[in-house]
Amino acid sequence: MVMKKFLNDPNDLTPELLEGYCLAYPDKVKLVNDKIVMRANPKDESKVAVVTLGGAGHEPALSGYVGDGLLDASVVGDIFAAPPGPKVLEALKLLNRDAGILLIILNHQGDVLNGNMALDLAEREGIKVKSILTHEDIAPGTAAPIEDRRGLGGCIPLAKIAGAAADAGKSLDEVLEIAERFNNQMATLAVTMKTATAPQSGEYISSLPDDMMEIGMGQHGEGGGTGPQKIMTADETAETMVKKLAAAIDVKSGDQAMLIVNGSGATTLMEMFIVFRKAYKVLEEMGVKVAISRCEEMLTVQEAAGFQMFLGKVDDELLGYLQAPSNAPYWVTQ
Amino acid sequence: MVMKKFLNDPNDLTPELLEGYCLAYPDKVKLVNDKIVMRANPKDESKVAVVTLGGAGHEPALSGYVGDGLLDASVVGDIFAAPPGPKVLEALKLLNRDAGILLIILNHQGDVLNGNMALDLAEREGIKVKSILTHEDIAPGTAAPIEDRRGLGGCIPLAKIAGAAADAGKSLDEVLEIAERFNNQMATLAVTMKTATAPQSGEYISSLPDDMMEIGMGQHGEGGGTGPQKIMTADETAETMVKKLAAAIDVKSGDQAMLIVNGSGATTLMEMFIVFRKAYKVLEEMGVKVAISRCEEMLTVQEAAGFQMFLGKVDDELLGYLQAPSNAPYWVTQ
Amino acid sequence: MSNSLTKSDFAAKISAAKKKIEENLEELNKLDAATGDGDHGTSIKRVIEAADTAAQGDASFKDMLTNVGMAVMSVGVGSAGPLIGSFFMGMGDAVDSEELDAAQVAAMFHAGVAGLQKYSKAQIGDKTMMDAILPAVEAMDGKVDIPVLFSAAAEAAASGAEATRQMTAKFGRARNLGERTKGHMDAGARSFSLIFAAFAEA
Amino acid sequence: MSNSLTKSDFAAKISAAKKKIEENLEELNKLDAATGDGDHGTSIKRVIEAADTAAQGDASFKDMLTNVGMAVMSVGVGSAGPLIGSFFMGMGDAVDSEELDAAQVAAMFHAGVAGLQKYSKAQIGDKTMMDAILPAVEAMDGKVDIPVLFSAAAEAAASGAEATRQMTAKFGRARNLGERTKGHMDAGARSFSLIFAAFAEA
Ligand SMILES: Nc1ncnc2c1ncn2[C@@H]1O[C@H](COP(=O)(O)OP(=O)(O)O)[C@@H](O)[C@H]1O
Ligand SMILES: Nc1ncnc2c1ncn2[C@@H]1O[C@H](COP(=O)(O)OP(=O)(O)O)[C@@H](O)[C@H]1O
Ligand SMILES: [Mg+2]
Ligand SMILES: [Mg+2]
Ligand SMILES: [Mg+2]
Ligand SMILES: [Mg+2]
Repeated sequence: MVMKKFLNDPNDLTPELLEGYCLAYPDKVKLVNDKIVMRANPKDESKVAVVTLGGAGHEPALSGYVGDGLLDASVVGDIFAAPPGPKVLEALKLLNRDAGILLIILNHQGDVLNGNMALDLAEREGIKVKSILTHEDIAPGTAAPIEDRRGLGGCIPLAKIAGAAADAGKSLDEVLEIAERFNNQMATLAVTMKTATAPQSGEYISSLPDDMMEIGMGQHGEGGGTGPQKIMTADETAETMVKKLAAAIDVKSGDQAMLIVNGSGATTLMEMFIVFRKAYKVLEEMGVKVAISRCEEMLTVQEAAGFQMFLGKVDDELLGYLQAPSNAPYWVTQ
Repeated sequence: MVMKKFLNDPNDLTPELLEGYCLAYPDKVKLVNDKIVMRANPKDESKVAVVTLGGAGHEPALSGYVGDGLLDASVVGDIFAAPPGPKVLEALKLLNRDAGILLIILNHQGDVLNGNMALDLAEREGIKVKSILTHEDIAPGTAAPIEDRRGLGGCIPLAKIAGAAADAGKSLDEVLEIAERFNNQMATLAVTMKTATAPQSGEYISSLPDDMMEIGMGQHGEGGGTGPQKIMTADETAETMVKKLAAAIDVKSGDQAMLIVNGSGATTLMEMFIVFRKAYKVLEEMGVKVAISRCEEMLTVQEAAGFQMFLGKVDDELLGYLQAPSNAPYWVTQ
Repeated sequence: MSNSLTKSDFAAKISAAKKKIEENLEELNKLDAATGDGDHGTSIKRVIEAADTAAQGDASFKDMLTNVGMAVMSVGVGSAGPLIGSFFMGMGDAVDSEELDAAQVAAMFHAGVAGLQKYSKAQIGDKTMMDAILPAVEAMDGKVDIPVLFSAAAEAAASGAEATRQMTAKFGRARNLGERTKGHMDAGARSFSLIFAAFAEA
Repeated sequence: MSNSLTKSDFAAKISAAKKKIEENLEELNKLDAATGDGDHGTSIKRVIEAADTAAQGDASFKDMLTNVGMAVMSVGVGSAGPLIGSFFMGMGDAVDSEELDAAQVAAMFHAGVAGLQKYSKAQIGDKTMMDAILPAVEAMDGKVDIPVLFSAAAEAAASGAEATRQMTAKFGRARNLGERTKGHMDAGARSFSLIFAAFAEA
């Protein structure tokens, strides 16, 4: 079957999308060495740089979050594939500075292997770099071993916090400490209604019967969830998910939180607002204050229908970083 | 068949989505009289207010563009249906001021009928209001009667310009003159690969064979295009569309333009970047400078696959308004 | 039924129309799906329900019509609200007593058409509700017997709606489909053939 | 083939492996689709092509292996790059001459496994490429004849891959599917059974 996508040669997907992206926002981002998206206006070398890596195909993540107050660079792999360790090393070399670099790695084996290889290589070259591993997926339960807890969209608010702290002049250890604090009190859960097509092959990634949805699917359509279940209403879905998230990070009455409904691709913003509404109300009943929120497509899975719901506990310092000015193409704060 | 959407009672769609939206961005927008989205921080009454109206189901349009530097209010109808004239009148009454109000009406019969009715009623009440009709669809050709040229996503950059001019203190006549200038030099063309489901009924809106796309479909899946054609590559699609747009507004070497690729719903940002890339290059070859651009979902058609390509000629004044600070949830400029 | 039309007679006709529209909801949505966006059944149902509710109060006949008009306009279903709302509002302009004879009923409907035409430029042959409404109201002219008047209107509306099958849409969403609308009956015309049929039966 | 292995012998084996992988591309993608994301065929093809290209230059045997390792690591295909890259890099650590006897070949592959194990904690039974690689390398021990060494390795890799059908995945994307992976052969193990088969045939 012909794919219902606007594409040229499938082999050119990643270079073309990166070129288009940087042409669309040339005052904010530029493409370096083919696969490294960097700020168009690099910040002062006296400040810690924040870098991440990950496969393409999840737009706007991750490169959409490169910009003032957020990431300094994103190292991009092919569709759904981690970039090679040597490419990550190139970015670390470009940003090498006495203040140091924080490398954000999402817990997916390819990202971890290539990220760790880059860290090994960087160490040999005397580059000052520390890493943080996001693994906030709660689908396998919070007691599950770290290997089972994938890094989902939570890397984005975490990058916002790290980026803002770095831009504010915090040291590498401080940035890491602040980001780790958030890392330990954030959680994401995904739900899928329709799986997507892999844009290179045109093959469906996994599948779901017509009247089924699945909570807990990974962001490449791989499983990990509770298995297919009958489609629930928006309110039931939101309530089920937000309660699991709240339990996972143990938010309680009086706490402040960040709530994100992050669309997977085909799910409309209309639906996301309806889901957000219920999740907000459940938290409100629990006495949890939603202090900051976003409802949009942040980390997508091609044209999959579904969303990731994110909940993170915040204190005034974390909230300050989340609200700080930023000028990445897909996260602008005045 | 069960709809693959997160919904509750289909009758509550619009109130629920509006409530969710305003809960997600409470520092920016608030819901008044059930169906009117207004700025959370109203601007000074000495300045012209800018208002628009339209059906829900196109999120983030139109209410996503209410905020500082952009719209003062959006009057929302049910899914794909214009709000009633008396509801539009309510918004005009709430914003009544000596400086006057500009009402932006998209050229769709329901919007025009209800907008005109509101204008009639407002006139009787002595409210100072003028209107502007957007009709930048070039699918039927630029020589077609105005009734055939629908108002598509171009209303959003136009609202940005009007909002920025109003916030800058321009008079109603000046705001209208500036907005009309842009109105006369902007053009949009839509392309559809997959049609969407109407969220109340679960029915497909129109349909397209598996290997077909259609250029020129309206934003509710109604026709108006050149008929179904074989799916083209991203580059062919972009080139065909941008050339038609450039011819329609007669941009020439040395001109500056705004270029937008506005996703319809299921089409990925990845694809939009690839399309943007080619459109940019075609303009570049023509000597046209893309001075400002956006690549994102602005005015959607549920989970339709496709996009609207927008091209507008800009001068330094218009560009200044497009780049001016704004703080609407879905269009933030520092 | 006596040979005069009171407010409550007309309210009863509106109730009958509501019932008929509800019975034919699916068909109307399907007709609109073929040439528009598939919501006309749902829209006209909401319009006629709003009209029915507004017709119940104890206002004068004239005010009842104005109330119905405003209620319909406020329904918020795209084009149908303002169009049909101005039809009822217009009717109100011509009514000044509580009991109308056949000539006054015809005059009331003509005034409705005048109200509607303030907002719609559609003519006979443009494949809209006008193709049912205009012949129906024409057919009322010269009638002295009210049941006969309504039967004539119903018949004219039915054949007017039938005739839209051969037409190319010139208004509304269907306009964008142009020639492709041929062969489908217009949804709005079908609604008014149902409404006038109910008026005749009630 | 003589009873020693030179750089060009090994380069020829890599070329043969490339050919075999290309012939089985579809099958490998399908296997990965059942338990992962369906790209393993495409990935391993790019890996082995990069290895083949890097094996051509006129470096020493040792440097050739390091070059192959770096080239494979730079391919950018998710997990396969660093895993297989460190396998070849590791091999390079054990090679110091231009002609290896059977014991040295076995040592080279053991060093490859050591390199790989710096990055992978997967054991026999975890349903990964390790289930083909580890038995294949074990089977090389004690062999004196190089063709016999490679045949034994190929046989062990094939039955190791076959055995993955009964296993539950513990690593990679497949891990998320847990019990649902049972019944499918692991794609990476199948790749290495093909690669060792090609090594034996060339
Ligand atoms: N300008 C017009 N004048 C009269 N009737 C119209 C006009 N435009 C549309 N109609 C009628 O409205 C019907 C469609 O109504 P409906 O589906 O409720 O509205 P919408 O087009 O907003 O979805 C058409 O079938 C046609 O009969
Ligand atoms: N930690 C690991 N150690 C060894 N082999 C692994 C490991 N993780 C995955 N594999 C192998 O990799 C194969 C999948 O490769 P591939 O599809 O190319 O990578 P990806 O999972 O990044 O899409 C699996 O079939 C398995 O054999
Ligand atoms: Mg989308
Ligand atoms: Mg409608
Ligand atoms: Mg309709
Ligand atoms: Mg794979």
